[in-house]
Amino acid sequence: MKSHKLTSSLKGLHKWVLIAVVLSIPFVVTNLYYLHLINLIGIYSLVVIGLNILSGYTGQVSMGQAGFFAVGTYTSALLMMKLQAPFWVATVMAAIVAAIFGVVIAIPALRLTGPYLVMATVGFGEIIRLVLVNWVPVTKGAAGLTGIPAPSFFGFTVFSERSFFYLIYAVVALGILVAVRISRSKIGRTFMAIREDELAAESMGVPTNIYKVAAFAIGAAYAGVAGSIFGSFSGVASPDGFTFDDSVGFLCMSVIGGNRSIFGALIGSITLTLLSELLRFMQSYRLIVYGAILLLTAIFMPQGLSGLGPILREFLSRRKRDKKSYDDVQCSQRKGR
Amino acid sequence: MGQGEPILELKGISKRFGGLTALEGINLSVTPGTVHGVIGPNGAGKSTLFNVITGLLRPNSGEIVFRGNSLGRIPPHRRVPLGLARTFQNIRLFKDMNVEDNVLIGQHVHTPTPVLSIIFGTQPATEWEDKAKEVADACLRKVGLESKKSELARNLSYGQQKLVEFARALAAQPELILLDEPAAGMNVSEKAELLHMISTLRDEGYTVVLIEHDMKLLMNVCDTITVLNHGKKIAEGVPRMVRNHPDVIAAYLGKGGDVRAGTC
Amino acid sequence: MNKVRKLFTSLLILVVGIAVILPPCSGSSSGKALKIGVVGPETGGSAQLGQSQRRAIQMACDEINEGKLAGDWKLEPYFQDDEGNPTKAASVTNKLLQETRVHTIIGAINSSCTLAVMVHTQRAGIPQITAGSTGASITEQGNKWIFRTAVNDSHQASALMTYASETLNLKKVSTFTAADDYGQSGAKLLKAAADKAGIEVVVEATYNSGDKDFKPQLLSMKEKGTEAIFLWGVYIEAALIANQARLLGMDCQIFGASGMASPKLMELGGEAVEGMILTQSFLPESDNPWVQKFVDNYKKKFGDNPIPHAAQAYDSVYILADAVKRIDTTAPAKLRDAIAGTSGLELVTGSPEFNPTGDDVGKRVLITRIEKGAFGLVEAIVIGQ
Amino acid sequence: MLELVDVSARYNGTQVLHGVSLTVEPGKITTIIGANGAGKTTTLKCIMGILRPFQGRILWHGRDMTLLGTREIVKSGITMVPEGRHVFPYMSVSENLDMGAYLRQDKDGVKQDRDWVYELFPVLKTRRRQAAGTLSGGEQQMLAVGRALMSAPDILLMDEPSMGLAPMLVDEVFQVICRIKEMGKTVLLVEQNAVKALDVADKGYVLELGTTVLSGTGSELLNNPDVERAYLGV
Amino acid sequence: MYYLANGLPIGAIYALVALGYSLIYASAGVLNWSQGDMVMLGAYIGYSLHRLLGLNYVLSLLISMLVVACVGMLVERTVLHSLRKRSSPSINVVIGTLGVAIICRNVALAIWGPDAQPFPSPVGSTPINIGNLRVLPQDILIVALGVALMLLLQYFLKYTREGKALRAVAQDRMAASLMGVDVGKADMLAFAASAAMGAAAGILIAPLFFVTFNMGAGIGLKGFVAAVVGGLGNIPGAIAGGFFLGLIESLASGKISSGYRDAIAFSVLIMVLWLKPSGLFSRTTKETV
Repeated sequence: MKSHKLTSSLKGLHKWVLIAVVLSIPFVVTNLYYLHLINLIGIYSLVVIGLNILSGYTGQVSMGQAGFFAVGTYTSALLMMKLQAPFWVATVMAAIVAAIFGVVIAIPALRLTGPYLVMATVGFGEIIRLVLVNWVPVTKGAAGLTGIPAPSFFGFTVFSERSFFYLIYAVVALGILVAVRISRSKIGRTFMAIREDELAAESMGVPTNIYKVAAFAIGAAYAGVAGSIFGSFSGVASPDGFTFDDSVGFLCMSVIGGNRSIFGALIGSITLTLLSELLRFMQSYRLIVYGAILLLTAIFMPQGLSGLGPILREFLSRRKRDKKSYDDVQCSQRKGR
Repeated sequence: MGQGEPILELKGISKRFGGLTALEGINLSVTPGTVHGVIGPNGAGKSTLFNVITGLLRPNSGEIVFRGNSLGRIPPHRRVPLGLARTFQNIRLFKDMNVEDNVLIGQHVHTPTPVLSIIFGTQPATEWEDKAKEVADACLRKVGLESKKSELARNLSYGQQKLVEFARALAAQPELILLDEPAAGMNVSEKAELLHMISTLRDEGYTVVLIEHDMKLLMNVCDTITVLNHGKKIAEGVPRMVRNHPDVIAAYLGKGGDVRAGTC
Repeated sequence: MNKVRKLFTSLLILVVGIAVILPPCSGSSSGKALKIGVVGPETGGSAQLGQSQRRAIQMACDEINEGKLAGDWKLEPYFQDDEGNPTKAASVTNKLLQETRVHTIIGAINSSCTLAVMVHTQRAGIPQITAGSTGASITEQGNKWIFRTAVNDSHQASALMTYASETLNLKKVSTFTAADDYGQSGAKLLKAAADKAGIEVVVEATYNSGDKDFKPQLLSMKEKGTEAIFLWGVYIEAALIANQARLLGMDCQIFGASGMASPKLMELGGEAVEGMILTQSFLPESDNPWVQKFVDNYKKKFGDNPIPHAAQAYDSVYILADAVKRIDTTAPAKLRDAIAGTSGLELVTGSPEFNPTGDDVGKRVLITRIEKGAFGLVEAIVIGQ
Repeated sequence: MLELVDVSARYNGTQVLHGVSLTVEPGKITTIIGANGAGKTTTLKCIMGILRPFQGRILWHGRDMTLLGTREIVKSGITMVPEGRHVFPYMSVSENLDMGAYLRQDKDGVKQDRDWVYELFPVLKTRRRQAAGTLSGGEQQMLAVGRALMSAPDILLMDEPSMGLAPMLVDEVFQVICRIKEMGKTVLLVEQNAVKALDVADKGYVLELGTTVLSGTGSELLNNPDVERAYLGV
Repeated sequence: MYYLANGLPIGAIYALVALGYSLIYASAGVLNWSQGDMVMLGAYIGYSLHRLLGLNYVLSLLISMLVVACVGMLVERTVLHSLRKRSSPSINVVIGTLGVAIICRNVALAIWGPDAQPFPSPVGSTPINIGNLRVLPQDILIVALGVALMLLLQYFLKYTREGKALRAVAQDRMAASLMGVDVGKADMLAFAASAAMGAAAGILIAPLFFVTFNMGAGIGLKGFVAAVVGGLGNIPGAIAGGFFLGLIESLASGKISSGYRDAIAFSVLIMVLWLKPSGLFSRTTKETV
């Protein structure tokens, strides 16, 4: 009993240590370039969490996630620039508008599976980008929006990389918390059931259409929030940042990190963002290496990097078990004697 | 609903796939609180019948009445809250989910989805989740798989997977359970267990319709048996009667009457 | 197979590990060094612009260091690839500013990237010169840290329209521009310049970069009786458009801007681009000694004729060298003021002089015509006059 | 000539065969009967190399075939008519037959066999240009058998050839099986239709829960009350 | 009529690329996202042979198709085969082939540089008047050679032993292996044939649109769209889908708006999919329980 209490308080301690470590990052990482990357990773991981809920949990592969990201960025930026809306209002609106777009694309997508669904989402992403390019009076066309205001709360403006770090990771923490709650709730369970066997789920009383639309809405809302922060973070937004390649990049993060886990999103965005930056020393060969790493990861780690977690855990526990069974053997031998 | 009134009634159900007639003018009525068997050789249209009843397939003609209401074009998922649940011939579990989660999906229509509470992690969501888990555990206990509840469904043996499917159907708290070949692939002791479970269900007031090939099981558990062959109903009655019905023996065992298939 | 997997896993962990552990490696500069960060697209759709910029800057730095043209100062260029993506551009700018601790930045080329870079150079208070972005909006931000050695599109547009109306006496023209930042700003400026010059724009068509078929738009221009087509985009599409216009039997005058001024235009366009009129800041065939020296060296080193982007990038380095030589410090504010005060230099693309918004008004705008597969000078205009 | 010794196999992680042993003699019809899920189809899949048994041996003319691939097994003279027919739906009847002869190099022999198949199933000849997917169930079954015969096999494995067919067609199928035997081929027949199967078979095995529980000549088994009990579970 | 003449050549190119997607999807059941880069590789190899080594056009075309077919087989072995051995989810094939695409594109950039390369048409560039239409000889060559290649592929699939085996694998993998077909080899063949089709498309359009290292991205995406519209895995459907897309594009940019052309095309396609979830020309198969 006592030891149980101890371990649970230790577990609690774990959490606090983690929080402390995260909070201290901006003071340890004084190089603002790295902090900038860390901030970008946070934004990307929000997008990828949404994608994981949509693709990993519900099984609807989307190659148009950059479209939702763009909708979020532009909605929030335009609200702040044209209507002087406060940042948090703009962010909530970005989430809502992106979710509405999610529903709009989900409805024709309901009847689609596999490559047909992929095509529809690719098409959606491209349509969004082309509208951003061509709807010049509102979106300023291909040059994009400049001078997107920095977020400010109660007169305190989030401007530096460091303050952005706290803003972004507060939202990421919140996003992870909500995503974990959803994924461990009835909703998440139902999403997975649809992924595993849509027909069986339907037969057990699950209104699969509603849940599929909901998954799109949630996935889009995450991208929307991320987009809103991204706009303020970079100060500029142009269609060049929301291309098919970007959608593909998000999908790669999702799969490489492990799309069936919320933390996989974090792992994926960290890995691919760092990888593409770290390979810079190779100059023009770096994308070749990057492609090769994508290829090899897809081949050798079918569950993504987060799939390594259980393997590691199993490895550790097997060692424990081996030790235990060894003890058992000793025991029984002794008994036998 | 009076005792004598059927819980499920099929009136002149026909179903065609392209040129093939899978079901032809099937009439069927199931008395509440009984175990009703459906037998027939492979390809006789048994699974099609189940799919029509649960709404996965729409019949070309005919009407299905369940507890006094015509089911019409009600989609499959809305038939579950009316009191219908099923299992599948080739197990359709959610394989990458654990056993308990599989059973929890069965309860989908009986638990609310407190979206806001889930997002904010407040009490109602956790309370509902705990309640649902209690019910799921009870269902698993009924099939004797409580100890396996945190294993992935794909890691169970064939027979155990069948039982999980059974528990999942039970979790939907149905009035009528449709079991599609529950005993297939089970070993003798598992079958005995299944037999016992089905009888218990009947005693608890459930109505069961089952497709099965294992005659021993059927004979021991069924109150009524309907025999299908080539999409038509060829016999119906108490097991003993059906067992000795010449048409049934001919159809089911493959005796082609007088016409012998040629001699070699 | 498990072995391969393990090996691969450990390799991946190793790579990430090394990268995390490796301290931010700052350049090993000793003595008086001016570190120049260079941002441009070396891969992706506009790779050829970024790679030309890189070559020219490397060449200029080598020349200056060898000839001690910046006094005691050595120029050290640090190149980063932005892939034509603004998010990447912002990241690499941060890398240059924070890790390499550059004193100034040359870049980027796509206007959207340049705008993203500007956010960070302004925050850090570091002077930035763009040698490739011509979009008018760049110098309209009220950002005092940005300078431009490319020719502001508005100067090019008005030069072209003036020439069309005054010399060629054209009345009805069409614009045909890329639906990217470059083309969209060009379209706006062309329209404004046409209104000023009293020319009617009958069709304003656009195309998406990567398009291959321009005949539908060309047909509608033909129907409206257009006398000239003004293109704003890059050479690939310009060559295609010229080809397809000839195919449709249109023999109207074609105009273009500096973005497509490349020897490749003639190579790809062949007969079809013959007679086309373009503005540019630089002609490899010019008899100006600066130009000839630059072109000779460039050709010797890389085997190709340089494109205007290269010339502008090359000049930008000389402007920086001159500035640092004059003030003998790399303090950013002083460096900025020194660049702003540039005057009296004779460079490849003119004699640079910056106006208050950062545009180089000492630049020559050359109106050129393609004759027998080469650019021929028609008229040279100095912007400031 | 074909011998299974204590073959055990798993399917999707569950063990389906628990030591199946049987012998097929040349020129005879051997049948495996048993209830659904007894492991009949799995046994055939093991013979064809589609599934790899984790225990036991499969001998063909005394040669161990257990670890060979399907292609080698077909080459050595074993062919299977799969359950559910599996004709190539968008290929014509004659193309389907060509596919049966995929591994054969003797053009004349192929032509001869094709004529023979058309003679055996005249309906196939009249429909030879039609896409196989448009044939009726019975015709598709004929095509599947004809296609298998085109590989000039020494032994033909047939998986539930009567399934889903009208009674009249069922009889026809069994007549065809007899004719195939008359041509000197060996047949291993898996059937649910126990009476019909035992009627034509020279030898039968009863499979229950992945093991062979009974064996004997066709008529012996047909008249053995234990068979009915084992098979029907009554 | 004009739009028809205009849409045909580009439609033929899309059809060739779409054929590649469909062929691979039919036989192996996966999407190969490096298909567009096979087009690019084909064009570059053709360019090197024709322009730099001075080989004639037809010979360059054939050699280039051969080389790229080998690349296709390599892709099959490295990506599909390894993934199948591990029974990985199909999304990993997507990521793997995307990796291949990135590698191809940047290897090409490293070898041939960032500039667009001209590729003179073997049939000259003087427009021909047909009625009141002016067309380039290369347009005619594209349609003629494209259709010839499609016919050749059809002939291969219909009348040769290996071709029939490939169709058999596409229709019923299990039954095909029971006939003694080596399904692994059939996959390789499908990848090789698809890559060769892509390479041909690359060399055919090179004289019109030049050769660039990133030309594969756009054409690849459009070819995918065409294949989906035609119903993935359906060979005649892919051809029809290619021409259909070519015409739609020609019409959309001529009649509506050039800037929104692709947006319109994609919207139409999403609508088409909504009404017919497995493509316009699909052969429907129903899932049964």
